[in-house]
Amino acid sequence: MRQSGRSTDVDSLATGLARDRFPLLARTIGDRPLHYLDTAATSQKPEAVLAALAHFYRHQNANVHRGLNTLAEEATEAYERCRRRVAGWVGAPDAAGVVITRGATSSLNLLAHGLEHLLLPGDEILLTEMEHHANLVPWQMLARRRGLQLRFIPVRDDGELDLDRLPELLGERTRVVSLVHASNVLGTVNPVAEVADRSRQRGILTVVDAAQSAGHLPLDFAAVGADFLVFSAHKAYGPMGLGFLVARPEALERLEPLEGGGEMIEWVDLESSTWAEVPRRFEAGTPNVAAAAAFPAAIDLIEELGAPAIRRHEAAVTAYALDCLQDLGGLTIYGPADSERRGGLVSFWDPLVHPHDLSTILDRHGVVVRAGHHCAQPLHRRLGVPATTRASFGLYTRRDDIDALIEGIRDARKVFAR
Amino acid sequence: MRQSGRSTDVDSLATGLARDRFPLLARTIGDRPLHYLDTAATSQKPEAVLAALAHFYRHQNANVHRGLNTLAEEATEAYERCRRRVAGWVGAPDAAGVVITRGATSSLNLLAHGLEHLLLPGDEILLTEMEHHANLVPWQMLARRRGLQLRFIPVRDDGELDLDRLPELLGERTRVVSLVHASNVLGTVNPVAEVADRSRQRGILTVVDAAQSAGHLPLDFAAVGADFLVFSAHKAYGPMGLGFLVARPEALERLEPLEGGGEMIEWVDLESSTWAEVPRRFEAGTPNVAAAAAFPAAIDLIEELGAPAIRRHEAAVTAYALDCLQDLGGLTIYGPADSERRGGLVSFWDPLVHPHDLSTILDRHGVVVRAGHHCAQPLHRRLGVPATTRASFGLYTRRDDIDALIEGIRDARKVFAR
Amino acid sequence: MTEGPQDALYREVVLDHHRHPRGARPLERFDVQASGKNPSCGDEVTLQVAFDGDRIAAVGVLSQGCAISTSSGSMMAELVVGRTVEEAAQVAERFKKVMHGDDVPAEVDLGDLEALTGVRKFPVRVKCALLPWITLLDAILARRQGRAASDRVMDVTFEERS
Amino acid sequence: MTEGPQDALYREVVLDHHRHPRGARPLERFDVQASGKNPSCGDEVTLQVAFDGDRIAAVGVLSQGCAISTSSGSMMAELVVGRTVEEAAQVAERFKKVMHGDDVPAEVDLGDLEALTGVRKFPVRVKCALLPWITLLDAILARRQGRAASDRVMDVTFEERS
Ligand SMILES: Cc1ncc(COP(=O)(O)O)c(C=O)c1O
Ligand SMILES: Cc1ncc(COP(=O)(O)O)c(C=O)c1O
Repeated sequence: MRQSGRSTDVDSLATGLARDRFPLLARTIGDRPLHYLDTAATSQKPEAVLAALAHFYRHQNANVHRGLNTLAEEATEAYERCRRRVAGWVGAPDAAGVVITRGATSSLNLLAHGLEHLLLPGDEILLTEMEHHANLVPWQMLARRRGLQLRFIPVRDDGELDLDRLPELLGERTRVVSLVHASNVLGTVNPVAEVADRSRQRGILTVVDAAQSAGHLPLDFAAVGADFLVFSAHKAYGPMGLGFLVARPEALERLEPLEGGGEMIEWVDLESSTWAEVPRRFEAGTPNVAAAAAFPAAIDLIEELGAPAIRRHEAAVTAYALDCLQDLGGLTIYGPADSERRGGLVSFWDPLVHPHDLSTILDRHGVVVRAGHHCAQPLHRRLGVPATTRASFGLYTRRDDIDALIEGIRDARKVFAR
Repeated sequence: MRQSGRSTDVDSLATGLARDRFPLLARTIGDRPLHYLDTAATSQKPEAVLAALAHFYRHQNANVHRGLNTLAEEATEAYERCRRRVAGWVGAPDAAGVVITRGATSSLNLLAHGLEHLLLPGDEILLTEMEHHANLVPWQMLARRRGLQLRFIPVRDDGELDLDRLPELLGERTRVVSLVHASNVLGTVNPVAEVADRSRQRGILTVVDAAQSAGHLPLDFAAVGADFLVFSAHKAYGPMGLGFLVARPEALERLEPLEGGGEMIEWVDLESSTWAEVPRRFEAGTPNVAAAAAFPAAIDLIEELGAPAIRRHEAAVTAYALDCLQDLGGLTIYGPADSERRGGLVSFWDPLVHPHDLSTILDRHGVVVRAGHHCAQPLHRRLGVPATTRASFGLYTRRDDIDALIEGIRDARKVFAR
Repeated sequence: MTEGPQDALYREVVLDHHRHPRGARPLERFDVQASGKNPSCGDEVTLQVAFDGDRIAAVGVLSQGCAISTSSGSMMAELVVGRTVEEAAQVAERFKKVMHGDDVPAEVDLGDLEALTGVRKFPVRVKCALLPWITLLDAILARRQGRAASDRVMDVTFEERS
Repeated sequence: MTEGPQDALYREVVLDHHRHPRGARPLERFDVQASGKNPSCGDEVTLQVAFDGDRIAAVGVLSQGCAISTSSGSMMAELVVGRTVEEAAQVAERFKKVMHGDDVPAEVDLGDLEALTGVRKFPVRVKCALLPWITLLDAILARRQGRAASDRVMDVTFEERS
């Protein structure tokens, strides 16, 4: 049941939010204006983030922590400020629980290795059928190393998780539950707080993959009640090469470090070493200080606009897109029908035009979408299609981006109907 | 014996090379001009790298490989161009042998995990006493996981490796030799080609840590004859959050991937997956495309100036610094006396002023050095000091940076002699 | 809503092959069966090849995928049946070179395949166009080695460029 | 060569403590021995504390490190001998707060320690200044728990701010 749609426009639908602060959106593809509908793959960056990045390299560039001088201290402060800002932004109780990584994928691999020593052969890890490969393959590798069983919460035909199965899936041997907050294919927003709550009652650790929700949905680590939360900066209007693992410091204490090297140690002998405190223990080597220095500018923007306003805007764009795609007819649209129950993206299958052909033709219209399995091959097998076309939205997306998408699909259908 | 020195100035000593292209070098510390002598920790970035970074984010920002549109294709091309440029620059036989990582530390951890399945309890790994923690701790972790023995090539009192010990250290069970090309404390340039040659004869894999040599010494992977070579972009005038593992593609084939996720897979089922071809197999998740797009601008600069000219310049700066420090009297200066046998840095111990006090006082002079163990605690124990002060140089370093350092040391001594 | 840009890639010849793919039926009798997959998009092709001595007598092209891969497979069926194995391999090699943007003598005639060269801009789509041809080369290799079947998964970034 | 900048940090009082450290000798008799290390720079301090009921009767401060840590240890020897354990702990806590840049009532008198507040700009150096004091708190804790020794390694980034 569609609740909102063309009729429930919020004001921002026509203009996007803060769109003029994103320089790349002014570019063209051939002679067409760009319509960027691939924010779920990576978001565009506001001017303020680029300025902060340039400022760092022009004025503060130095390595962190090891320095006893003004420059290194400014760089260290910029780096640690990012940690504090992220903690405050996502509602983490303590900045010492925020590990700075190179992205969500690295955060999840850090976890899958870090928990290994706590698990025994036969233990179970519960995932879902809608996971991105980043929240699947690291656990498969762990399962193989350690002789574990993977279990999966099924996806219902309406795109929601079948949580009725949860009691039977949360078994005696279940040690970890890891699930996506907002699916990068279905859009489904999962009830992560509920899952975390039911897991905690049984002493099971919960991991939330917030790669698609950070910067898009209001996020509150403490309220979710999970043990670990991961996301990438680059999908939340920040720079590439930066991500986070958020936890309580005590939870981090339980993890073994994955990478060894400088900065993560305390005492090093030739034969053995001891680790530094958390979170430094997980940050071997020179971090991406420049990216960390720049990301707070993205958080500033998100907080300036307000997470609820961004959410309302993306829901309005999604409702409009769902309506328009529905009107085209003949498409299979995946995920919840209600835009309130989903993040800012729509994936679909057009039996008349293969997703690859569609995305090539859309490119001629200046419309950037993604076609493929979106790093979720098992989910696509569940859906029964080799690939889908995905349009995904950000705070800057506006009605004419969707209109151009629809026009492009019409054109593609014309081409293939000739 | 000092070969060069104040008398053998090259022309560039007075001006530095291309110094005006590095915007940060124009900043001040308090009311003093900056004298940046910490390039071994991280180099400053030329304008062209910053411009390339900004250009990427303003015009090409997209995720790579998965895209079927102009934008994603431009981003992919920028990313793959970096791989090709690095291959060409370091003399790698095939771009498919270049893995893009987040830094030298990550590259070394990738190796230490990737080789694990080839090693048996009791096998030996040969390192040196002068390794950076990044080339020590990952092997310690591997040794503990796998029951291996670590062996170490000793450092002689003149700062050179004691290669006379090599025949006895390269034993029956030695499987891997990993050593630094240019020491980040002693400056020593190790004869890596010779070590690689002697290892290869016994079927032992050789890893070269080129973190301090890439961008500073001429580098030729094929000529070195090692199996693996690692370095970070940020020490070679490139952006942070980017590094490389260079090998022949066949050598990469032997490694197991460390991280799982998107892009590194071929087919993914819920229970198991197969890996993509090398090098993609080792690049799980969204890479730092922006940094990769920008790094070739640093290579351009290095090639424009010419690796031999950069080397000559850094050797001249080093000779000048060695002379001046020697003239001060009372200092213990570490590493080879001959500037031709060392990279562009000098570490020393002043019994009159603790390194931390010295670096604080130098900061008031605008002079940025590093004080501490430089992520080489075992080497410092070998040297018998808790910490050293290190001045390190780049292509932009010039005589007045060294003069300011000397003036600062004099001032510190005056303070402590009061 | 304005008219979409005239599309240089989806020319009539391509669409015609896509809509009416030649050789798109299983063979009753064949010597080699080779299949290829492109995991990045799910394109799959299975080739059945019947040889008559040194010549390709018949090809069955069973495609599942986008218009580029199905039309490329269809064009292949038209181009190679009746040719010697040597000639077919040459066409495949030339097409690979052209699609990879390498210099190829102008006199090389690729027939309808020329219409597919517009995808060179998108390496992922180049894979689509090449999938049937690389699978054909696999079939030829299998024949030479006396095998009856072959299987291959294509990689997106680093393909066999040799 | 010009004269160096007048250094606000290395004031005469600091240098005097550094050159002539108070209490820098092993005690013949002590109740608790506590040591602390700062791995990032190699600073080490070993404290020997003799108690007289609730009071600190004597302190031996065996420092190895930079001028900031040795002078801070020397100032400590001057400040805490003769005070109650409670008073000494209060000075330590206040000094920690001041060094971390927290607001502290102006009336709090830290004596010579005020001269060390110039290092607040450099957290690594803050560690140097705090090392003897945090080690003292460890010694007091050990005393309360009836232990005779304690050992601690300080972390650079996330120290005990509570
Ligand atoms: C010799 C050596 N190896 C490895 C590293 C680690 O490099 P990164 O911190 O960029 O990973 C460094 C830099 O500190 C180094 O000097
Ligand atoms: C749901 C989800 N999880 C994890 C990831 C991995 O993020 P990254 O590639 O930035 O590591 C993505 C992004 O593709 C995602 O959509």
